[in-house]
Parts: sequence; structure tokens; C-alpha cells
Amino acid sequence: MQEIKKDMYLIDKAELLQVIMEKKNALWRLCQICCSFPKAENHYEVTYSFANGYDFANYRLIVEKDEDVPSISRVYKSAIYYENEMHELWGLNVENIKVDLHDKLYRIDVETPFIEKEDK
Amino acid sequence: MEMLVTALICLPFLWAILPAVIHNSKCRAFFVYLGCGIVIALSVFTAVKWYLAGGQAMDFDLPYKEAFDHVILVGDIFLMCLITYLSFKYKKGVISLLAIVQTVLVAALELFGPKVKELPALHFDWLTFVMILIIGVVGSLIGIYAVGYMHGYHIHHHKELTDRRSFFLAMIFVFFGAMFGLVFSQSLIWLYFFWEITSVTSFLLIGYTRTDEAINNSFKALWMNLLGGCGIAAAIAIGVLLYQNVNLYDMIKIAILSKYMGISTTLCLVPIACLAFAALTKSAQFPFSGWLLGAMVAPTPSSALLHSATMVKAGVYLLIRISVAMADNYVGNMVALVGGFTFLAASCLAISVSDGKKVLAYSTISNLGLIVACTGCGYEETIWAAVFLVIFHAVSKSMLFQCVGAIENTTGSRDVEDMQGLISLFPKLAVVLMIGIAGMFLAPFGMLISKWAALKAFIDTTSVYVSTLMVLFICFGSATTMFYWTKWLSKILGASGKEKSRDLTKKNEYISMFFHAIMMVALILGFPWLSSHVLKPMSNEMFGTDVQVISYQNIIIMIVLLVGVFVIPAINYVLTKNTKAKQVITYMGGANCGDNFNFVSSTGDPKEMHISNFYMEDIMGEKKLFTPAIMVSTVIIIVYMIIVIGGAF
Amino acid sequence: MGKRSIVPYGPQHPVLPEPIHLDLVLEDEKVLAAIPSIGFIHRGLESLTSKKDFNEMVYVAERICGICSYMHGMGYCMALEDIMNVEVPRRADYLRTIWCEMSRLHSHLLWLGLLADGFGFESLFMHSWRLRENILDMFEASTGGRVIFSVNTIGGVLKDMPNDMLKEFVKKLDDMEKEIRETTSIFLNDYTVKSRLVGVGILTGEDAIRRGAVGPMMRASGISVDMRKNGYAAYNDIDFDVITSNNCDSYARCEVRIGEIFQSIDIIRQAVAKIPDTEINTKVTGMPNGESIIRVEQPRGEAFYHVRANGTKFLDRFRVRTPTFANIPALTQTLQGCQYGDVPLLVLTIDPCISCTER
Amino acid sequence: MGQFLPFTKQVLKNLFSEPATTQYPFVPKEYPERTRGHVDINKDQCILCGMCMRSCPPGAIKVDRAGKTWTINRFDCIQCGYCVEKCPKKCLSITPGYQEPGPEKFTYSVEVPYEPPKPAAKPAAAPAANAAAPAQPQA
Amino acid sequence: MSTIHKSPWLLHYDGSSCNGCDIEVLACTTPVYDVERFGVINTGNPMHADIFLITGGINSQNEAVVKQIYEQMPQPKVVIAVGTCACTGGIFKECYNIKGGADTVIPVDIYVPGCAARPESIIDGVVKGVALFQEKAAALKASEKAN
Amino acid sequence: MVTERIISAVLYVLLAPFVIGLLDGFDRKISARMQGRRGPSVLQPFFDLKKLFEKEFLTANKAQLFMIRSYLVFIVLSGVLFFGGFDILLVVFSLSTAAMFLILASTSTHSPYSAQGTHRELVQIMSCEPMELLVAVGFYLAIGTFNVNEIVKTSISPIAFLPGFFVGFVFILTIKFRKSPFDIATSHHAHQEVIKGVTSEMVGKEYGMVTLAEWYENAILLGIVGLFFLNSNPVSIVGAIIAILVVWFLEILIDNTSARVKWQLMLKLAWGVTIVAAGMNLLLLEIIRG
Ligand code: SF4
Ligand code: SF4
Ligand code: SF4
Ligand code: SF4
Ligand code: SF4
Ligand code: SF4
Ligand code: SF4
Ligand code: SF4
Repeated sequence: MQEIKKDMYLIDKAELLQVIMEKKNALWRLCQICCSFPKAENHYEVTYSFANGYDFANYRLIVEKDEDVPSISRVYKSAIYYENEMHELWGLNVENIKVDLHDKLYRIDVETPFIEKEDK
Repeated sequence: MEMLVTALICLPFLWAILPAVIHNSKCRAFFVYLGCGIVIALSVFTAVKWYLAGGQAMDFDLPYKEAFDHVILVGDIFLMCLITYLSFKYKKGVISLLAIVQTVLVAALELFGPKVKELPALHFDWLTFVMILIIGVVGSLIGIYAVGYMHGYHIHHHKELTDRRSFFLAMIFVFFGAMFGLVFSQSLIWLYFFWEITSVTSFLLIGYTRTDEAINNSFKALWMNLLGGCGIAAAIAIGVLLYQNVNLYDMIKIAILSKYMGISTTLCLVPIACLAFAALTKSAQFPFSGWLLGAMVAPTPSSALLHSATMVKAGVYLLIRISVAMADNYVGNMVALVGGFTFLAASCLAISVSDGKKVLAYSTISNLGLIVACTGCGYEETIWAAVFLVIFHAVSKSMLFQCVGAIENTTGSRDVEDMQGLISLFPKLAVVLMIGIAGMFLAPFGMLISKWAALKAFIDTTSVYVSTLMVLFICFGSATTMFYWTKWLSKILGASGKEKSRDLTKKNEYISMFFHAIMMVALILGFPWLSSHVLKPMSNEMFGTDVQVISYQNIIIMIVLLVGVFVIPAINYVLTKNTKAKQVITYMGGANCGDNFNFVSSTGDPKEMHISNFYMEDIMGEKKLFTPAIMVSTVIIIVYMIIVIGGAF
Repeated sequence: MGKRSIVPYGPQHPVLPEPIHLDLVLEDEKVLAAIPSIGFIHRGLESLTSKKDFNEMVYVAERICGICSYMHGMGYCMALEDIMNVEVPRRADYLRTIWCEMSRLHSHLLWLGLLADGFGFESLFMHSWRLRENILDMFEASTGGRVIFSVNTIGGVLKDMPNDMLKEFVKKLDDMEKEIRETTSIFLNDYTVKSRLVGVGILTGEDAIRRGAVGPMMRASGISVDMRKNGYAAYNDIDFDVITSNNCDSYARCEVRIGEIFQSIDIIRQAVAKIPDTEINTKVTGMPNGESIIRVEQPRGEAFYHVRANGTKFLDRFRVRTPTFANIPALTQTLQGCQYGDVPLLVLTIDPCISCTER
Repeated sequence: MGQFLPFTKQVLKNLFSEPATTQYPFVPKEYPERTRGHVDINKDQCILCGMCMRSCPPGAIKVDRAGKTWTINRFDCIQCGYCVEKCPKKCLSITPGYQEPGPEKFTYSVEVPYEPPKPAAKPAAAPAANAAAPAQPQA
Repeated sequence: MSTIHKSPWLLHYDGSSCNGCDIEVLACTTPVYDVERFGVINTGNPMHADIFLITGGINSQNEAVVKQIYEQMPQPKVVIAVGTCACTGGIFKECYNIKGGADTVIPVDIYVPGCAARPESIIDGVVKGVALFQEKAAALKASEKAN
Repeated sequence: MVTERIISAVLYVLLAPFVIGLLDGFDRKISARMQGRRGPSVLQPFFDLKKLFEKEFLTANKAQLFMIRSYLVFIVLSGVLFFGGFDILLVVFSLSTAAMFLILASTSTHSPYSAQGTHRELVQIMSCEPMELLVAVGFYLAIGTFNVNEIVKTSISPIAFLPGFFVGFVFILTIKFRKSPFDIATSHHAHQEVIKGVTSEMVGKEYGMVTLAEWYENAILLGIVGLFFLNSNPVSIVGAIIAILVVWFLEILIDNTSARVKWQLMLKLAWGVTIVAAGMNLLLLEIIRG
């Protein structure tokens, strides 16, 4: 784990579940999961944000294009929406989402609109 | 006449042997049809003959009365032994005690007790007239229906059960005989015998399938009915010991006269109270409703039989008989309150169930409650209403049970929820069902007329709180009654997305239902005639007066309403048939998939829509209401019995 | 299937001003399961970053939602100001605070009206919206727009409110306060209203956290978190308490929001009293490069603006996580076991803004 | 429990007092001066630079340098005022009075008198009309 | 004399709007603007509606919904697109999930521009729509007679 | 005498829609004013009705139309019975038969909202029916007849004996008029969970007929209110009209000052009020009669 800026930590996939469990047990609330794909870097950045009272912490995972990320929806139910969204809009594979809507969260015609075809 | 009546009572018993011994199903069917035909013909002939003879009440004896007396004594003991044997066989020995106590009591009194006054054994009057027609016609039609139904039941659906159809059909005939005997008997001892036969027969019919549930329920029916039998036995005992008289009609007269003669009024009421108690058990009033509900495990024809023409009608018959002795006294109050309460409670409970047969069962209990309440009031109007209800109820209930049975055979379910859109899937069955339902509650059929008369009579009842309570019971009960029937009706008339399938109903089932439907319509149309030519003399006979219960004007209105119920929609149907209309899909907030039965679900796929009725299980559920209802009614009965008996001694 | 109904609810439905669809499984009218679906308003506006430059995005951000439009614009600007290290003039901070609180006022009054409409109290709905019109008039007088203001810019605000205008607003608010108090007391005291709110849609504090609820939804479950306490804009100069309630039901949510109405009026008063006379914006030059996460307290709760810039005029990522999005899991929890008639009410108690949820 | 019908007082008060309803459209609405109704151009100052066209978020403005027209689709404009801010000559303004609804989406277009080499200094003759009546349909 | 124009019932559906126009539509029914003066009732049900007010653009998910609702409205009917989004797609027209204004799926009779469309605009739109409604009713009657 | 009754019934058939429609128009105006709005013209209900009959006819199930017509005919029939001075108990029965046609019309479409509305409508009927029957009982107790024609000939207005019944009846009128807090099955404004409930699938003339039937029904209900005040003295007619107007205003006021409650509470309240108000009154009357 490495702090890249205030309240923002870089973690790797192995650390993810441990971090999540820690947060859950300490009654932190999941604020959001943000997926982005900076073109210059050519990889996904998945950011998990947590808050507890006024404390705030973000954990960032770097994910390669064809890599999977584990789902945290079994720990945080509300992650279902974020994870389905990541898959539907960004084409990021999330393993084992508790309620997998199979790209029907938003029923859109465009496939993974945030990633251009040739990138994928 | 004597011969006819004797035949009417004895023939079914003897005929019962035929299906019992014939095992070829075609041949057996023939004899059952023939037997039913004979019973119908005989009962109608007897009734018509009596009617044409002027409709005078008559007392008469059977030939060889002595012999019959002995047969009855032996029969009583045989029934006791049978019950004892079966109870021990199924480890319910305690129940046999009930049978032993009462039979021993009656037998002992008969053999060793004081000599009782000799009187003719049988009696024929207007009430008997109505009853034999109901038993003969409705009962026999059920018999005809049973042949086809039981065939399907064993051959197609319940291959796992032992085929005891011979036994089943035989029992049906036994039932007829017992019922005929019951309505003719003048002597309580005879009445008691036939009463016990119906109890035992129904017990055997309920246990027909011999599943655990069936056996449990049949014993439940047995002990409740035996408890009622105890009531009659007690009445006999009092009659023998106090008055040396076991004549039902004399007891009623004594009870009425006592009012005017200043003799210990309450003492004369005790036998009446005992009889009333017996009748309450048989007519499945709370707290004794359990047995009738349990009776549904039996194949449908037996439910139809128990609910409509026989069994429960025995109780109601007895109550109507003794009603004149119950006017404005504690026994009457008890009966009225129990009936009124049952009317309300059972109709509430009917709301919470979705099994079609169970709804019918609760509605039977509820309807009987209204009848019972009417008899408890004991006024001309209420008796008038009660008899009307008995007639309507018999026909429409029998029809409804047959129809639900046929639906179950055809669609595989008797759940009301599964009858969505029956009108488009099986229009014939649906129409029968609808006529039956209409007969049960729609203005201006049976219920309405009876409610009208009952309300009026109860307002006039002397006891202030009984009157108030009864009015409330009826007002609330009729609201709940409307609820469960309407929701059923709306299910049938809804739209259905299912594919049409083949109607498996047998022809003879249809014949029976068809006759019922005709009878229903005939009754409705003939209701003014019925009122003036049957019910008026009846009331004259019972009360010595013949007031016009319902005004001529109101009869006209009812006819108008009634014609309206059929004719107005029919005219409108014709008028609107050719209206130009653009077909649209139903409104589902924009989520309609295009066919009224599916919608676009949250996951984007079509999902089947299902619309279920209200059942209000949180408010009116069996779990919530059943036990309290039993407790309330038990308290009513106990309190009043204490008042009546305590007052007597 | 038996005694259960399976029916659709929405997307087009008059009690719901916005389309949301639920699959409901009912027994009588008891909701045994409710599965929401979102996406009827999904536009994909986050993707506009690749087509519109970061300045134009201010106007896109404002139109994430028309109800707290102002705060969306502001949140976005704050994120870019953070990335570009722009110091916003103090007066602009105060003006932003005032507009924020006016937005909260109008939003809460709007919500009260919709709630009243949801439980069939038409005159109360009319009354709440009539009160709200006063706020809209103030908006129009100060920004030129009734619902979408376009006064934010990166580096400050575009329009000033002269001091006498502010004074007049405060006076108007003073007048309104009494009327609002009378109206809101109906929500809190009327027998029929209480029969619809009390004990309906329980969400315990722990559930609120587990499901990630925010804003009044969370505060009504007894959890005291209000992003304004982080002190953005001028909130660090203002004295206010976080309003919470421990009842955890719909009534509590109503209570919290009503409390916030008066709190907003108070904050506006304080801000007007303290507002300094400075510039209202600083000129911003150059291209943004960097990343920032800004959280602001909208009427509906904490909103998230995650902006990632790469040194060009087109942003890499602009992500909004709006309060309603966060509250949907909590909503599904409260719908469980409620009555059919409570469904619109419970949907309303999260004060839904599907528009921003689906972006 | 709660109170019974506490709203009665307010309701009766409303019943017997003047309703809050405005008389629009029978009485025209007076807008506050800041109201952002529609975008107007002072065509004499425009230099057809196209800045407004490039900055308009929904792309409502078309500037045709060759044809010397400035065109706005008022059914597309979101009254954000970004063009006003961006215009180097400050010849755009956003003024009260909105585009009237209609059965057709039409554009509004003005001929810009600007001559590239020499700055034009013609006196403003007619353009005032544009401000009063927001738009006229064009074929 | 036909009085049909005195009873225009509205149906409001929010396409992909930002809410701005929706709350203005709703504001029209509240005391200050009170469109019920013109006999307007905001029914929730297409089967009862005469005028379809649609706000926001069309996306792939609400396309079918809008079409369905439109078809469930009995003739004569008028469609009013309220707000820039509903007219053209507005600021969102370049989003991947916006197909354009309401006229991409159903015929629009009146366009009410504005972002957000002002209540006064909406009232004007409705008044124009009502006039059109009257015309369409007359046309419908004429065509019925012709048949 | 007979001619009078015929005239009154004919007048009912001809005038009821106009009178009630106008009352409805005033209702909307007053409601609007109570909400601080200007509101529509008082003739608005007639404009609405006329329009409904002019709209194109769409239907999801053809069976609906004839059921609705039957509903209308039955309501009118009940009204004729009432204003023709016949048995009031039969009027109540006939009204509930009519209601059944409405229910069947609504469920015949298999639509989620009208189904939900229908179930609620059924609950409403169940909530009101005891009270309606009790009103008839009350008149019988007070005057000794169910016959409307004879009730109006009494020397003292029935209200003197039936205050409890009156209170109970006014209470359920809120349900019958589909007013808040009991507008649960169909509401006059559609912002509710079941949309337009029972009438959701009724288009154009179907909806028009239901509206018309509602007007006819309201005339009967207000007639019953008036019946409480009528006696053999012709002046009592004025009293009855005033009573009707007061009750009608009260209903508007209640409509505008309460939230819609849930059906469970409605059932509880309606039955509770029926038992307490009417039940007590009933008991007292019974005691007085001995
Ligand atoms: S369909 Fe009926 S008869 Fe056949 S198996 Fe099932 S329950 Fe038995
Ligand atoms: S419904 Fe009848 S058969 Fe079924 S379990 Fe109950 S009692 Fe037994
Ligand atoms: S009722 Fe049920 S358990 Fe009994 S025999 Fe029929 S199917 Fe079998
Ligand atoms: S009720 Fe239960 S046991 Fe019966 S079919 Fe349904 S799931 Fe099976
Ligand atoms: S929740 Fe979202 S859409 Fe709703 S008002 Fe707030 S920011 Fe706007
Ligand atoms: S106001 Fe905004 S939308 Fe309108 S033309 Fe100017 S930049 Fe374009
Ligand atoms: S209006 Fe202004 S920005 Fe637009 S072309 Fe003319 S000068 Fe340039
Ligand atoms: S036109 Fe503007 S206010 Fe209306 S929905 Fe579109 S973006 Fe929102």
C-alpha cells in the first residue's frame, strides 16, 4: 500500500479484499467505486472510496486491460451497482458480482462506450 | 301415502346394496343412475301428490311399526359397535366413549325406562315437503355427478388410492335414506337413529381416501357430530323421564304453551336447548365448524353432498322445526347469536383463503349461520327467510361444488387464483360457476331476500342487545360476504393469457350441473310463486298466521333487479357488440411487452405479470381469527346453556 | 403463484416525477420484493469530457440535474479549482454558500410538496410549492434563471449579488420563515400524515452505513455526517449544527429535512451578515493536470466529483456519484415488507433524483 | 396520534383571500432584468470570428464567414451565456423574453455587415427590433 | 359549438431530462401558474390524456416507453416537447445514449424551447397545443363522418 | 301521490347529472381556492364529460364497455328506486350490485393498476356497506318503515333519533365520494400509487359513463343525507338542502386537509366509526323502544 496523495492509496489486487474487510469491520461506508481509463496510461484505474464520519480514504487498483477484478459486492451490497456499471460502460471484467445484470443496468445500444473499439 | 313414504325411506337403504356388490363399473353406473332416477321420481311424486292433496299436515304410522322400532334399536347398537371398533382401530378410543354413553342411555331408556306415550311415528307437512324435494332432487343429481367424477378421480388423477367407488356410491344412497327418515320422523328416538346414521356415513365418506389427513378429519367430524348426538340423547332422556313423551312436536308444543301457562318455562326449554345444541353441531356452526372444513379432503361429490342437500341440512331442518319454540327466549337468543356470529366470522375467514373448496366451505358455514340466526329469532319473517336460504343454498352450493370439482379435474387446480380468465378458457364451466355464485349472493337472489327479512325481523326482536348485535352481525357479515364472492367472480371474468385446453368434464357431470342451473333460474323466476304457494302455507301452519312477509311492491322490485342482473348486461352486450373500438394493450406504466400478460422487468427481459386478489391474512387470516371465533362462540353456548339449564333447576 | 402478485411499477408513473421502474412482488399489498431498474434517463454525460472542453463542462455539470443544478456546477468547478490551484475570492465563496443554501431551501420545499402529493395531500403540495416560488423568484432576480443558473465558473462566480439585494432576500426569508413553520408543522403533527410516515421504511443506523446511505437519509438514522462540516466554500465561517434524528423512519427523514430548511435560512442570514467585499472571480489560465475528489453536501446528501485531468483541455475522467445513487441500496432495503401504498412514499423519502443517478 | 385536520385554518384562509395565481397569459409577464431569456446579437459589432460557435455547448450557433451570416437555433440554445462570455467583441447579450413555442424548429439568422479589412462603422438602423420580438420564423 | 378545447388533460413523461424542465412542468400546476385555469388536469394515465408533454431527450431505454405511451393515448392527441432537450437533444445530443429530441420516435406538434423551459413558455405551448387539439378533434369528426 | 313519486324519479334521471355536475364544478373551484389557486370554470366537469364522449374509443378488453353500461344502468335504477320512494334497503342492495359491475369491468382488463385499484375498491365497499345498511336499519327503527315514501311523511325529522347514524354516514361519504383521506381506489387527481385505480383502463366514453354514474350515485347519497332532515313539513326541504350543502362543503374541507391513509387504517376507521357511532345509536334506539 502506498500513499499517492492525501487520502489516496495505491493497492494491489491481493490487498484489496483485506482492505475491504478491514473497512467493513470498522463500519466504514462505501462511497463509490470509480473506474477510469486514462488513454495515456492504457490501463484501468479503479478507485474505491470509503468514509467514516469525516474520515475519508481512497484505494486505487491498477488493472490491465484484459485483467479481472474481484467483486466486493458480497461484502458491500451497494457495490453491485458500481460493479455492474464498470462492466457495462467500461468493459472491465468483475468476477462474481452478487447480482450480475449482464450489461442490462443501463440498457444502451453502444457497447462499452467509454473505451474505444481499437483500445479494447 | 304411507307406502310412498316408507318406500322413500327404505328404498335407498336397500338400493345401496346394489352398487356395493356390483364391481363392474359400467353396470354399477347404470344402477346408480337408475337408483338416483327412482329417488328423484319418488320424491317428486310424493311431494306433488301431497301438494295436490291440499297440503294438509298429516301424521301417520309406518306399517309394522313395532318391527321398525326393533330395527332401530338394533341399528343404534350396531352403529355404536362400528364406531367403537373403528375408533380403536385408528387409536382414537376416547371418541367411542361419546357413542357408547349416548347409545346406552337411549337404549336403556327405551328398554327399561318409563313407558312413553304412543304416537304416530311420521309426520308430513310443508317443511317436510321442501326438504324431501331438496334431498331427492339435489341429492340425486349429486349422485349422478359422482359416477362420472369418481371415474375420473380414480382412473386419471389418483391412481395411488385404492378404488373404493362401490363403497362410496353405496354410502350416498345410505345418506338419502337417512335424510328422508330424519325429516319424516316424529319420534325423537327415530330421529336420533337417522341422525346417527348421517354422522357415521359422513365420517366414512370423509375418510374415504384413507390418507392420514382424511382419517384425522373424519374423526374430527365424528366426535363433533357425536357430541351433537349426545344433545339429542339428552333431550330424549328428559322427554322420557319428565313427560313420558319423546315426540318432537309435542315437546315443541309444550315449550310454546309453557310461555302462556306459567309453568316452569325454563324447564320445558331444556330439551329444546339440547336439540338446538345438537343442531348447531350438525350445521357446523362455530365452534363446531372444524369438521365441515376438514370434510373437504373427501372427493368432491361427498363435499357437495355434505354441504348442500344432506348432512348440514339435517341440523338446519331441526332448527327450523323447533324455531317456533325458540322465539324470544334464551335458547333462541343463543342460537341466533351463535348463528349471527358464525355468519360474520366465517365470511371473514372466507376472505383469507384461496382454495376454491375452502372458500365454498366457509361460505357454507357462513350461510348456515345466517339460516341458523333466522331460526333462532323464530319469527315468521325469519323462518320465511331461512327456508328460502335453505332452498337457494342447497341448489347453488351443490352446483358450485360440482363445478369446482370439474374445474379441478380439468385444470389441475381448484385454487381461486388459478381461475384467472376461466370465462375465456372454459366458458361452460365458468358460466355454471357464475350462476352458482350469483345464486349465493347477488341481489336479488337468496341472500338478499333473506337479509332483508332477517334485518327487519331482528330489529323487531325483543331482546335489546341480541337485536343490536344481530343487526350488526348481519350488516358486517353481508359486507364481507360481498367481498369474497366478488373477488372470485372478478377472477373468472378476467382476461387470460393461457392457451385454451381441452375440457375434461364428463357428460354426466355437465348434465347434473345443467339441471342445477335450470333449477336455479326456475327458483329465481318462480320465487313469488314459491313465496305465496309454499312458504305462506308453511308459515300459516307454523304460526297460525299468514302475514305477507315481504310486500308485493318489494317483490316487484326484486324481480326487476333480478331481471336486471341478467337482462341489463345482456342488452348492453348486444348493444355494444358492434361498437368500433381500437384494441390497445393495457397500461403498465410503459413497461408493457405488448400482450397484456408480460412486462419488461427490471433486468430488461419480459416477465409474466400475475395479479392476485386480496386475502387480508393479517386481518382475517385463519391463524388470526379461527381460535378467537371458536372461543367466543364456545362462551356464548356455555353461558346460555348454563342460563337455560341453571334456570330450570 | 398463489396469493402473490407480480406487477410492474413505472417507469411512467404520475407519483414519480421521474421514470424509475420496480418489479414488485406483492401479497395483498405487502411488498415482498422490489427490484429496481435504472437507466431510463441514462444519457452518458460523463463521456462528454471527450467532446467538450473543461470550461464547457461546467454547463454540462449544471445539467446533471435541474434541482441542485447549482451545486453540481459548483462541485465541478471546485474540483478544477483544486486541480489548477486557484484561490477563489472570498466573496465568491460566500455567494456560493448563499446560493447553495437557497438551493437547499427550494429543493427541500419541492420535496415536501412531492411528499405531500405522494400521500395525497394535494393542498399541502400546492402550499409548499407556492412557498417555493418565492425562492425561485430570488434565483431569477440574482442569476437570471429559475432552475439552472449558469453563474459558476472555474475561479469563482459570474454574477454578484449586490448587498442591498442580499438584505432584501434576508428580509423576504424572514417573512417566509413563519409561513414555512406553519406549513411544516402540518407534516409533523397531522394525524393522517403521521399515519403515513411514522414507522414506515425503517432503516437502522447500521444498515444505513452498510448500504452506503448519505445525506438526510443517513442523518435520519441517527448518523451525524454533513459534508458542509468539511468547510468548503464559506462554511468554515458559519456556525451550524448537523441535524439528525434517531427514529430511522420516514417521519425522521421528514423531520431532518424540515430542520434543514430553517438551518438554511439561518446560514443565509449569517452569510449575508459576514460577506466581505472582494472580487467575485479570479482569472484562470492554463490547462488542468492532476486529479481531485470533491465532496459537497447537496440537499440529498454527499455528492462526489472525481475529476482527472491530463494537461489537455479534454479531461480524462469526470465522474459524479450523486446522493441518490448512493441511496438506492438503502431504498431497496426500506421497500422490503412495506405496503404498496408506501412504495411511492419510500421512493420519495430518499428524495430521488434519477436524473443525476443515471447521468 | 397527532392533531386532527390542523391544516383547516390555512385552507380557509386561502379560500377567502386572493389566489396566488398570476394572470399570465392574459397579462404579460414582467421579467427581472437578469432573466436569461434569449441570446441577441448586435450585428454591427460582430466580426464573424466564430468564437461563439466554437464555444456553444449544444452547438446552437452557426457563423458563416463566407455568407456573412450569424445564425442561432433557439430551439437548441440552452441560455447558458457562454457565448456571451466568450465573444471578443461583446456583441452578444442575453436578454429577457424567450423564444415562443411553435410547431416548427426554425433558426434565426442575421446578415452581418462586417467587412473584413476595414472596421465597419455604419449606424445601427433596425436591429433594435430584434430585442423586442425575439424571433421571426424564416423560411 | 365544440368545447373540447376546454378540457385538455395532460400526461407528463420525463424522457432523459435533467429534471429542470420537469419541475417547471410541475410548477405550472401549482398555485402561481395554475394551468387548471384552462381545464388542464395532470392525469397520470395515457388512456385519459389529450396532451402529451414530454421533457428530455430519447435514449435507447425510454424509446419504447415513449412510443407505447403515445400509442395508448386516444385520438385526438397533441404532443408537446418541453425544453431544449426534448426539442433537439440539447446539450446532451452528443452523448452516446441520446438519440435526439422527442421527434425521433413520435410526431411532435409543438416545441417549447428553453433550458429549462419557463412556466410561461410551457403555458404558451399548452395554449397552442390546445388550439391544435381543437383542430384535430374537428378533423377527426369530419373523417368519422366521411366514413 | 303516485304521480308525485313518478315526477320525482323522472326529475332525478333528468336533473341529477346537472345538479351534481355543477356541485362538482364548485367543488373544483373551491378546492382550487383552498389551495391558493384560481381554478377552472365551474362548468369544467361538463366540458370534461363532453370531451370524454368525443374521444376516440380505445379498449383493452371489449367486455369492459357493457359492464360499465350495466353499472350505469344499475346506478340509475337505484336512484329511481330511491327518488321514487321505494324501499331504502333495496336501494342499498341495488347500489352494491351496481358496484359489482364496476369491479368486474375493471378487472376484465388484467391491468396491474386497475387490478390494484379494484382490490382497494372492494375494500372500500366492504368498509362502507355496513354503515349503508345500518342507515336503512336506522330509518326503520326511527320511523318504522324502510319505505322512503313513508319516511318523508314522518312528523319529526329522523335526524332527531339518528344523530349517530348521521355521523357514521357522513364519515363513509368521504369514502364514497372518493375524497382524501380515503381516495385510495380512484382519486380525482391521479398522483397516486394506483394511478387512476379502477378507472385506469377506461377510455373516452367508458370513463365518461363512469363519471356520469358517479354523479348519479352521489345524488342518491346526498339524497340520503337530505332524508335525515325531511319531515312532513315542507319547510324541512330547505333544511335538507342546507344540510346537504353543509355536508358537501365539509367533504371538500376534509379532502383538502388530510393525507390519503392506507386501506388498513380506512377499514379500521370506517368500521370503528360505524360500530361506535351507529352501534351506540342503534342500541339506544332499541332500549327506548324497549
Ligand atoms: S387434478 Fe384433481 S383429481 Fe387430478 S390429481 Fe390433481 S387434485 Fe387429484
Ligand atoms: S385445504 Fe382442506 S384438504 Fe387441504 S389441508 Fe386444508 S383441510 Fe386439508
Ligand atoms: S385433495 Fe390433494 S392430497 Fe387429497 S387426494 Fe386430492 S390431490 Fe391428493
Ligand atoms: S405453496 Fe409452497 S408447497 Fe405449495 S406449491 Fe407453492 S411453494 Fe410449493
Ligand atoms: S440528487 Fe442529484 S439530481 Fe438530484 S438534485 Fe441532487 S444533484 Fe440534482
Ligand atoms: S447561450 Fe449558450 S447555448 Fe445559447 S447560444 Fe450561447 S452558448 Fe449557445
Ligand atoms: S458574435 Fe462575437 S463571437 Fe460570435 S462571431 Fe460575432 S464576434 Fe465572434
Ligand atoms: S432542456 Fe435543460 S433544463 Fe430541460 S431537461 Fe434539458 S437540460 Fe434540463
